[in-house]
Amino acid sequence: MKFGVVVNEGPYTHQASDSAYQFTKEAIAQGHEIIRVFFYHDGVNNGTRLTVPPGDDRHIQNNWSELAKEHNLDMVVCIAAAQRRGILDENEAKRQGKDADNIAEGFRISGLGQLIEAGIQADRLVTFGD
Amino acid sequence: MKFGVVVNEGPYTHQASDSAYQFTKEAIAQGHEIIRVFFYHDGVNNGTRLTVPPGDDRHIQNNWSELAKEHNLDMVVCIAAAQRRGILDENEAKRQGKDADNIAEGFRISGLGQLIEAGIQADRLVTFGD
Amino acid sequence: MSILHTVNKSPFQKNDLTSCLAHANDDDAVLMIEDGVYGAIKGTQAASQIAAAGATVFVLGVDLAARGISEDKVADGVSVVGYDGFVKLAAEHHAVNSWL
Amino acid sequence: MSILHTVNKSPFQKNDLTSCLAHANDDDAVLMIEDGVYGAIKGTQAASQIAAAGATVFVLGVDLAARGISEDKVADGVSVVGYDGFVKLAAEHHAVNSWL
Amino acid sequence: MSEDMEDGGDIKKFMYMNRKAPYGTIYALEALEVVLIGAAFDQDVSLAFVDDGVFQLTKGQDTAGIGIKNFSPAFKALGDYDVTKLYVEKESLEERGLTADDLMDLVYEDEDDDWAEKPSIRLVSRDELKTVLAEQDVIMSF
Amino acid sequence: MSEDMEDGGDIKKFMYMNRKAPYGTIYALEALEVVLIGAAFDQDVSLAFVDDGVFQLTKGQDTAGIGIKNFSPAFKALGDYDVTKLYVEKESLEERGLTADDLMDLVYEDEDDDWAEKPSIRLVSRDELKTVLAEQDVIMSF
Repeated sequence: MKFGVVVNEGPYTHQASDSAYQFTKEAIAQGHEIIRVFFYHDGVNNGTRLTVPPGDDRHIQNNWSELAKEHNLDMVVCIAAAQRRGILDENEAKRQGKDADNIAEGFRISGLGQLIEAGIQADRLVTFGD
Repeated sequence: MKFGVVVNEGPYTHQASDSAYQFTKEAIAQGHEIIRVFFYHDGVNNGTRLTVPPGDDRHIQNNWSELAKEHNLDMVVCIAAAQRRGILDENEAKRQGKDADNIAEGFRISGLGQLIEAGIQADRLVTFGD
Repeated sequence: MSILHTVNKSPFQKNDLTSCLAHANDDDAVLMIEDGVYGAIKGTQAASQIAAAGATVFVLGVDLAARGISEDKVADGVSVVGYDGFVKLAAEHHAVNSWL
Repeated sequence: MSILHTVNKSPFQKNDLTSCLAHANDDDAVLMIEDGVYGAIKGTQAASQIAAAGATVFVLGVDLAARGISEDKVADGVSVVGYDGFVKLAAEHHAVNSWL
Repeated sequence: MSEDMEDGGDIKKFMYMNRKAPYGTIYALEALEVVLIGAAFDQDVSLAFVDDGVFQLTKGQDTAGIGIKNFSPAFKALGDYDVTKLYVEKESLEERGLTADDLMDLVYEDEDDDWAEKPSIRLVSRDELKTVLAEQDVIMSF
Repeated sequence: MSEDMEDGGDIKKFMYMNRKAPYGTIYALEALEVVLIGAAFDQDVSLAFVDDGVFQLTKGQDTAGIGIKNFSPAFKALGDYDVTKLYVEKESLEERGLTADDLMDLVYEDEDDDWAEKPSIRLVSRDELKTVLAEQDVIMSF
């Protein structure tokens, strides 16, 4: 079965990203296809490579990036939500005249249409948030 | 009277930062002293210079940076909360081996002791959050 | 010594106003801000709780206006203040307790 | 067509479980996750609401364990499942409605 | 299943569940942004306003005093995007001391009825809304 | 005013209000981080556990299945930091189907009583807690 997963909160502050990660791993383990993980609202903050969590805690961004690499996941950060919150890739940084970018490996920035498309193409869309 | 202000949520997602900004401006207008604005939890996300909000909306980080410049405000971002969430200054970025930083003008990164100190030194500590 | 309590969440979806009113002393003040201002609407369960409370209750007018709640909808016994009133209430009370 | 509802917030502080149960049809399933798992504790107001509901109610065991709520504290009529059960429930129902 | 193979694609029933008040948090605004983008995809779209979500539709919103953009006028554009089914739950209104008169006038022009102007807001009971929810293929929650 | 001029500085009464459950959100953990840092400042510190805050103190927390660090053992260190007043509201416990037996054993050694081991948790009624709140100089809410 085709699943789409939506993450609406940032890392650490809410459990949403952790729950979405566990759900995604288990769905893959059961042989389902994850057609997209879409990061919206504060969820875009999962996609920064600048986090430095304490050494004895989980590294949420690394976990997502590694899962994406292993299973070829399509992880999309909403561009409008990302601009409001300061998540940029190299192109966006240039276009906006910013002197740095912070997107992490495995995440790509794209439009809200990708969320709608996930809703259309997936058999189930599962949302994690606050 | 001496006020300390605490901001516990990031920009745009919750009204907390807007309310804290309005409160701080009004307190200054009434002749009170703002001894510190402390950004904790997701509040640290107010201190990134990479946000690009829509042109017809307020620019929360710029508003804080300008208010700080005008009134010499001490705006402190909690280091532990900032590391978890990917807010770094140049020194921190170097120390953590990160290739970029994102702190905005007028914000400085420091420890939680600065929050306790604000509680001790201020006549009133006012917290905005979720 | 009296406390200024602030409540910033809707009483229809969250228990913060209820808990705040239950923990406020009679000489305390309660100020509803942000989504908390919906607690000021008359004729609701929240308005009944406010009427029964000992503390003095205020609501931030600019947050009411933002949400399209006109002042003639505000329950009796709730005073509308601006940010100037918010700062004054904070100064007049010994401490501020934010019900987050 | 039946829906899987998820509830992730404590019923003691927020109305999400109450509203979810009021909007669920009898052939729907409700899964409590994250802070929502506190709704599974027996002898509470939330447990009474669950007992009165038509939908079938589940709770995520790993979120219970994280919070120190042992399974002998779980109300009758609430089934404990793991993430494997969560994925299966999502697959078995026609759509998933997250009560955020 | 509400599937329709014309135009070579499926048409799904999309429901946007709005349960949060505006301004205190950004969810209402960012939900509306999804609806506006989603309107281009030719799906069968409905919005539900339940619990504090009904506060999104109050008339007379004036945000000048809090420095945040007033996005309520954008609801008036929904009709032009063929988003014409806004279910508002009566019980949620009543609990909050509101009536339908407190809400904005939202209308659309019905192309199947000589472009007659019709109300987009459909006041429904909780039981009626439960029936609508059961028919949906995709539910996005905000 | 609880001011005390000995040691040349004021001692203020600091109250940390805990009203949120652990793990679902980070507030409980980051509140504890403030308390631990604050312990170095020699103020008169109390913690209150009200509403869902009482869930922070349950015993037997095991987070292995959700991949989040279990921080509940850190509460046991509070006594060593001279943080010895943890007010737990009875009404909040009862509403949640809990009793004091469901909470961790938290103790401190009383230096004024020959280092006798004493319980840090003080079960109080809502009315008793109201009295404690009225005495505070600084209230930090989480």
